[in-house]
Amino acid sequence: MSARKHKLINKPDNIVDEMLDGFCAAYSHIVRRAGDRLVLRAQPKAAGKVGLVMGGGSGHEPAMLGWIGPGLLDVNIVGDIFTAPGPERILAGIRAADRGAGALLCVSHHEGDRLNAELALEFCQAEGIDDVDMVILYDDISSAPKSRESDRRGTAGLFFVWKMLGAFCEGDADLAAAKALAQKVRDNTRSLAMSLSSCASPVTGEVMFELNEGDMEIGMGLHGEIGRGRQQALSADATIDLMLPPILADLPFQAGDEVLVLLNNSGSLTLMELFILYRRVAFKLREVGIRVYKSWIGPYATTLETAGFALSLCRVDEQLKALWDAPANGAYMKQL
Amino acid sequence: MSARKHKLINKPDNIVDEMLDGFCAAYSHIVRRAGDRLVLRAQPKAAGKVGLVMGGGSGHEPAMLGWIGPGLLDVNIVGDIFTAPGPERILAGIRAADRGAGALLCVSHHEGDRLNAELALEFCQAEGIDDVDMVILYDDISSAPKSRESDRRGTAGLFFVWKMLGAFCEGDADLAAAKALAQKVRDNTRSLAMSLSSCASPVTGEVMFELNEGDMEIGMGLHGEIGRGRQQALSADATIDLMLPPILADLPFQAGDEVLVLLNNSGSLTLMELFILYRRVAFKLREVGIRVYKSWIGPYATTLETAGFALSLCRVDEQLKALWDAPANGAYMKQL
Amino acid sequence: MMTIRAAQLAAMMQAIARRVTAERELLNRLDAALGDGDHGTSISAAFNAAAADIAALDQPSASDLWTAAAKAMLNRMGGASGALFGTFFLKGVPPLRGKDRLNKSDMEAALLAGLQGVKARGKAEVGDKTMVDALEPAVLAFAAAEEFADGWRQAAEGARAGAESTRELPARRGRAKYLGERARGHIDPGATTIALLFEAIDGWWTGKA
Amino acid sequence: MMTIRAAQLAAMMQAIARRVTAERELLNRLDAALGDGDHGTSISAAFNAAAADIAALDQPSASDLWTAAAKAMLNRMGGASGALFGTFFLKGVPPLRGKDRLNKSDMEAALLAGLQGVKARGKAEVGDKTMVDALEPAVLAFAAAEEFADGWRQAAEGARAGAESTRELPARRGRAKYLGERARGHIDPGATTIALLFEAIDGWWTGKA
Ligand SMILES: Nc1ncnc2c1ncn2[C@@H]1O[C@H](COP(=O)(O)OP(=O)(O)O)[C@@H](O)[C@H]1O
Ligand SMILES: Nc1ncnc2c1ncn2[C@@H]1O[C@H](COP(=O)(O)OP(=O)(O)O)[C@@H](O)[C@H]1O
Ligand SMILES: [Mg+2]
Ligand SMILES: [Mg+2]
Ligand SMILES: [Mg+2]
Ligand SMILES: [Mg+2]
Repeated sequence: MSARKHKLINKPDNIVDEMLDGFCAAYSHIVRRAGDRLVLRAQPKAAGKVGLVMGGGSGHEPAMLGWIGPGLLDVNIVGDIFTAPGPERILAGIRAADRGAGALLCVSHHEGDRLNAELALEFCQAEGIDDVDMVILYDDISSAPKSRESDRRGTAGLFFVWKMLGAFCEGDADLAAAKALAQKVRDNTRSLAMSLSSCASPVTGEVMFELNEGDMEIGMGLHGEIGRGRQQALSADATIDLMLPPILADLPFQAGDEVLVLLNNSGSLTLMELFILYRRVAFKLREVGIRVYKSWIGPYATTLETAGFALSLCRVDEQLKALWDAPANGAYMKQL
Repeated sequence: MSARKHKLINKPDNIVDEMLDGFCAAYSHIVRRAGDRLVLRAQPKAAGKVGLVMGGGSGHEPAMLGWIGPGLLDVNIVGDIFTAPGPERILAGIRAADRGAGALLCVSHHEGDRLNAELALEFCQAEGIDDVDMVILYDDISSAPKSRESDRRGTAGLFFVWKMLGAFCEGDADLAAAKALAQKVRDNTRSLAMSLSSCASPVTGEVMFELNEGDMEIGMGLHGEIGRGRQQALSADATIDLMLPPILADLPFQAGDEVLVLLNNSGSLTLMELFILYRRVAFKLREVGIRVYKSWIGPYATTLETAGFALSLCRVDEQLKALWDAPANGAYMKQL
Repeated sequence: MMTIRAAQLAAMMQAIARRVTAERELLNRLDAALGDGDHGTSISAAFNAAAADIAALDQPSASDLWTAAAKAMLNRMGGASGALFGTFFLKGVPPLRGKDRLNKSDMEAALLAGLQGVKARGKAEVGDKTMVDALEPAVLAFAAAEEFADGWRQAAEGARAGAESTRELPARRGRAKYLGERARGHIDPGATTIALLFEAIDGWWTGKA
Repeated sequence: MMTIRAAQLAAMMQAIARRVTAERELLNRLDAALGDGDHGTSISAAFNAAAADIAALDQPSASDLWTAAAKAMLNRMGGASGALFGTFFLKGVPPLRGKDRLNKSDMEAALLAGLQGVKARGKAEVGDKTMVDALEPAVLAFAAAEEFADGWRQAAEGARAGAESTRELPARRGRAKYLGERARGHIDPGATTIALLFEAIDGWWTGKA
């Protein structure tokens, strides 16, 4: 299957800036643009609360732009497509997020994001900014075996961290508590992605990788990196039956556990298909005695127009459930 | 460009039922399934308020399933893909929506929807149900000239009706007032769609129509019906410059007007592209002195995995703005 | 004079179901050019449902049978053609009520009532590029004939000619109407179904009469 | 003994920018096989930005120039290679500070500090299928040579051989590491960039020396 190559853009060089112009114009009641591609809350959170900063490449919309707002994150530093922003811009983001209680730099684990975050923290040190810390987040079970969790990539399941950490930092948590909460959610989250198609870079015009019509790739990265295995595409039920067991076995999720479920649309899968997939997830979880607390189905962290999805589970306790249900008002994540 | 033909489904015959199973399982705190493919609010609205019923084919998800809930609609009668449900099922929907103040049957104007709605109202009459009325809704300027508005099709812009009518019917409006409000929103709404690709029916496996890579079709119907004109695909700005003027001229929208804007993703366009498109819309509206009150950008009423979008404008006054801002809690439409 | 028993009507309905099922892909293709490409799928599903529902009835009268067909069209097909085919059968029920065996004028009355119902419901006239372009000539030809055999044959011919006549018309009803002039050059799928339907009845009649 | 003036370093940077720009598609293709297909686009954008920023400096010293290159890499490139190329230049700044003309051991010190910075930052060793596979042999070859001309030539050869050596390795760092064994058979794009970079310097040197 050939990917769509004509994109509704103007000049490839302007994509990110024009996207930010449009996004910030449409949602000016929620966000505002500042400095060098920073997206901030339109109204900053109250003084004395920990600021949450997240840098990352674009091409994943609505992530992370859509999750800036009350009950969610404070600052997003927007990189080029699939490219982590550099350290000086991260530093600017950290400054913008600080409301007197320091800032937590959240890093979705990829080499580029981690390296630039480390550099940014060194720059902070050099400038005497010391109430800043960083937390590395990952969830993708396909990217490293169980004993090497910290080598894994960050993918769609980090959604759970953003939501709950965002709610947590509306309260009186300090920096250490915020970091611990992020780690807690991360350590209870597991994800696995698949794809039926690749996407074409709007910059280079090239598809990320070739995938024949009728094949599927399991273990896709969030930037369209090819995964670990290719095989014939299966039915919805068979796909879930293939993907859910390794996720369950990894944590492991067990009978009696309560979980949040995310079925993330990588781009151009239909909601119709995602609902059919979800049906099987719900059935299989019931079968093994795992209770679903709440579920989200839709495009949260996309990979341009990739036709695929990620399945993410997060084990929750009473604290996390309350944080999940707390109000949120980002442009693309709302909780009443 | 070839459409993706492998769908993540099980049996084509089961698509709609399995989709409903999945949707209702995922959002059981908001909706429940009843009877023959009815989707109802999990908690019905208070007695004495007008019930809002909407039937329609599937393939447009999150429409209409996602807009059942507090502040929105009460009952959705789900048809086969792109196929209006029959009159007996509509009748069941009307019964389910009636909370003692009657029910308004909302019809997105298409031959099938209108014919079945008329039959359903005749069935109501035959059964002595008389506190029911119907309103025909349309917004697509490509489907009939200005003097023949009532021949036009209903497309993504009806989103404005669902939201504001839903808010209105949380209050004490009677059936006649509800119908008048729906007409008011409709008469202030105009839409136009375009597409870069067709979609493949998950039932027949066939693409709806052939569209060459690099071409675009203006005036697409919501079911992937081919529109009125085909031409070479343009840049984002040029596409908006082509589509916005006829929309503005049609109502007409004028300097000093205040509008809501919807950029609806038909399926597989990226949000990145939609934000870039929106940037131009905002710029052009500012240029002619039309003020944007609020905007929505995303997949609201889709046409399976079509790569295209609809641009809809709705002129608002103080009443409509207040209705727009009223809380809503559907699975796919939330307003805090 | 020849009459038709209800049990025979059930066989007739099966013959129709077989025929539209055999031509499902053709009808989808025709609808893809003018509409949303599902006409064959939905029409065959509906007629198969009608045939099955009828087969499940216990000693049905002709009007029971017509009612079952109407319900299958309305509930299992949906869409424009569900409403229209449903109306066609629904309006045929009163003339058939209380009849045990149908003579030609009973059948004529049912078909004429159905035709009128379809035209009233859909507001289409001959020349609007819809099923009416095939249905009206078919029903009128049936009515004009002396007896069943001749009636079915001429109805089938009239329907086919009517369906063919839609090819060069612009569309004025249904989804296709938004195509206007772009609809020229394509035969209407609903009219084609009507032709298949009367051809199936004719074949069934000659195969057994 | 031969020395390099800052103004010459600016020309060197332009030679590098031209070379990576010419090979942008190749580098994208290499990255498409192992990563996200953008290496050529981002590396050429960054080196062009560096060349332009440097050209805009008023009478820069060698360390100003190295600092500007670092900033261009860090801010205009982003990603893993932005951080690593940025670190390479950043760590080279202290050894160059206060120098007006660079002799070979000044350059050697800057390159060695850069190499160490890259290895410390990225935690990659030779054999991990990264730019280090080309950078380490290049810098060591330069250091081992007697003078510039020989140093650049042997650095270019060492870098190219190092880049080629990545072909049969599994990946252990960067995006490619998740491919593991599937990475075999593809040359690392970052290592290729290092080869292009030293080849460009070598060409610039021989073209002018
Ligand atoms: N108003 C109408 N009057 C008569 N026939 C109509 C009308 N509208 C549509 N039709 C018929 O319905 C056919 C389309 O049926 P179908 O594809 O099953 O419905 P839908 O358009 O809802 O998908 C058309 O080919 C046409 O013959
Ligand atoms: N930890 C690391 N140490 C050294 N080099 C690395 C490391 N991670 C990545 N690289 C280099 O970066 C190159 C990829 O660069 P690029 O494509 O620009 O970055 P990204 O992976 O962020 O898109 C790889 O080919 C490799 O040579
Ligand atoms: Mg990259
Ligand atoms: Mg249809
Ligand atoms: Mg159709
Ligand atoms: Mg890359």
